[in-house]
Amino acid sequence: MLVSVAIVVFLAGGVFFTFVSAVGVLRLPDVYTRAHTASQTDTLGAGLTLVAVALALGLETTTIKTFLLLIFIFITNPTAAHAIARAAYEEGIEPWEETDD
Amino acid sequence: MIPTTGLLLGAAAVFVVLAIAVLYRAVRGPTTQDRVLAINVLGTNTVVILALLAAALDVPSFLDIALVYALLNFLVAVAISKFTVDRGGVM
Amino acid sequence: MIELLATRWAYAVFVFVMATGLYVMIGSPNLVKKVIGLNLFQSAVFLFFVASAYVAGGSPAIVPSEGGGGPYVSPLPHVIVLTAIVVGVSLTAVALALIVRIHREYGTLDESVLREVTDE
Amino acid sequence: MIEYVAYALAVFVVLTAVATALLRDVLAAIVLFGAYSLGMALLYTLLLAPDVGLTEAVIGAGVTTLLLLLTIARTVRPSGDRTAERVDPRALFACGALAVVFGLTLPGLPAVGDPNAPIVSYEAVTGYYLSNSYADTGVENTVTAVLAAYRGFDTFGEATVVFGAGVATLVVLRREVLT
Repeated sequence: MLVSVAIVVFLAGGVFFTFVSAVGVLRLPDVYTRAHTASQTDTLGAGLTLVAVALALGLETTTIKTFLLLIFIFITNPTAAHAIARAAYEEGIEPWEETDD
Repeated sequence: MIPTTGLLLGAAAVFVVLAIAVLYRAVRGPTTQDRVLAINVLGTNTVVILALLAAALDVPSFLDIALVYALLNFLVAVAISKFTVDRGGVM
Repeated sequence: MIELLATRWAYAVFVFVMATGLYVMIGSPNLVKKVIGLNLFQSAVFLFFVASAYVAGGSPAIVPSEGGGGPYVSPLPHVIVLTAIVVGVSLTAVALALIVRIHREYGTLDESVLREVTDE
Repeated sequence: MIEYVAYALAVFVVLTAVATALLRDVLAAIVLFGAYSLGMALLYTLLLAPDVGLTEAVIGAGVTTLLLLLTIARTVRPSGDRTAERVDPRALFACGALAVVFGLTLPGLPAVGDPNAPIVSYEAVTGYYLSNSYADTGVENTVTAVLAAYRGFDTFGEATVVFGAGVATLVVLRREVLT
């Protein structure tokens, strides 16, 4: 029972943070702010959901793969966001400022 | 008892809907980097959907595919970033 | 109509994406876009094969050594699709190599411009 | 419940396909084609074909995208002011006619997941492979058993095709692309 409640809580948290990330990617003004929301909230959303999946699978050898996935996403997602933001900077895209709408 | 399987599948459906929403940014742009970023978010969503399906349908081999996806997602994002910049050096 | 789409959704997606791929191959003037259209067409056909092998409530075709279990999805369309995917990427590689070569010779990838250049 | 995931994925795949077709910037089309491949591989996995899903992810979203990017890096990409491609009415008519003809066959096909569909219920073929593959080849995964043992020569021919494609690519490019 406790495990079920924990699964529900983690799933709700994961869906919420992914929703925030989707809204951020859709609504924020330029690529740098979008990279910020994508790397932070998306990593958190994916992480919480994967914890829920690991709890749902229970104590098995395959659950190790879920934790590998978790660690992998925690490392690669911010790195990819950094690479994208760096590429945008090298392309010469100016950061958004409050004055230009 | 809380129906865990239904919840996991429902969460997977929500994630697909969010992926469709993020697709707007991938189509709209305006820059290539925006599109790559949207595809990166989509890829992370894909990994999570696969993990949810693995738990809901009780097919643990889907987790292997999720691992390959996670690798590939990172690779494609870095590769496109590198190819679009002339001077290289995105890392 | 709705009922037909609900039960045969994978085949409907197949028809739509296949038509889209064919449209890109015919309608787009850019040669690289044509190759992308070819890939769209291909994966739509793969979806048809995979959907025809699917059994609702089944499991993947991994039969434990002591037998039993099931129902299983049919493994044979999967085998054909695996072969076709690998052949398809070879095709894409050769097509893209030809495109790079065409660009080096004529300096353009636009279909109509290419036709004018080669007619001279 | 699972059919809602499937419907949402189907919508995703259709939207990405249309966006790929209509975007004028080739780089954007390639990026969206990568998203389309991801969705398609997810759909294959949902239809219980994990081997096909894995191959499509690696080859469709990985190798094909990288090949297209390499081509773009070596050639031009049209940079117009318009985002969307101009629609060609004649091509649209031809493809619409094809879609209508194929769409008319939909009622004749068995429903997706129907256990009585001939392709899954025909015991002499599918049933034979499912019940005998472990005894014949010692492999639990029937897809692998058929691919590598029952139809080994076919897979050998496939390897020959890949080798031929590699040779043809090198001949066409005269080894310059690898530098």
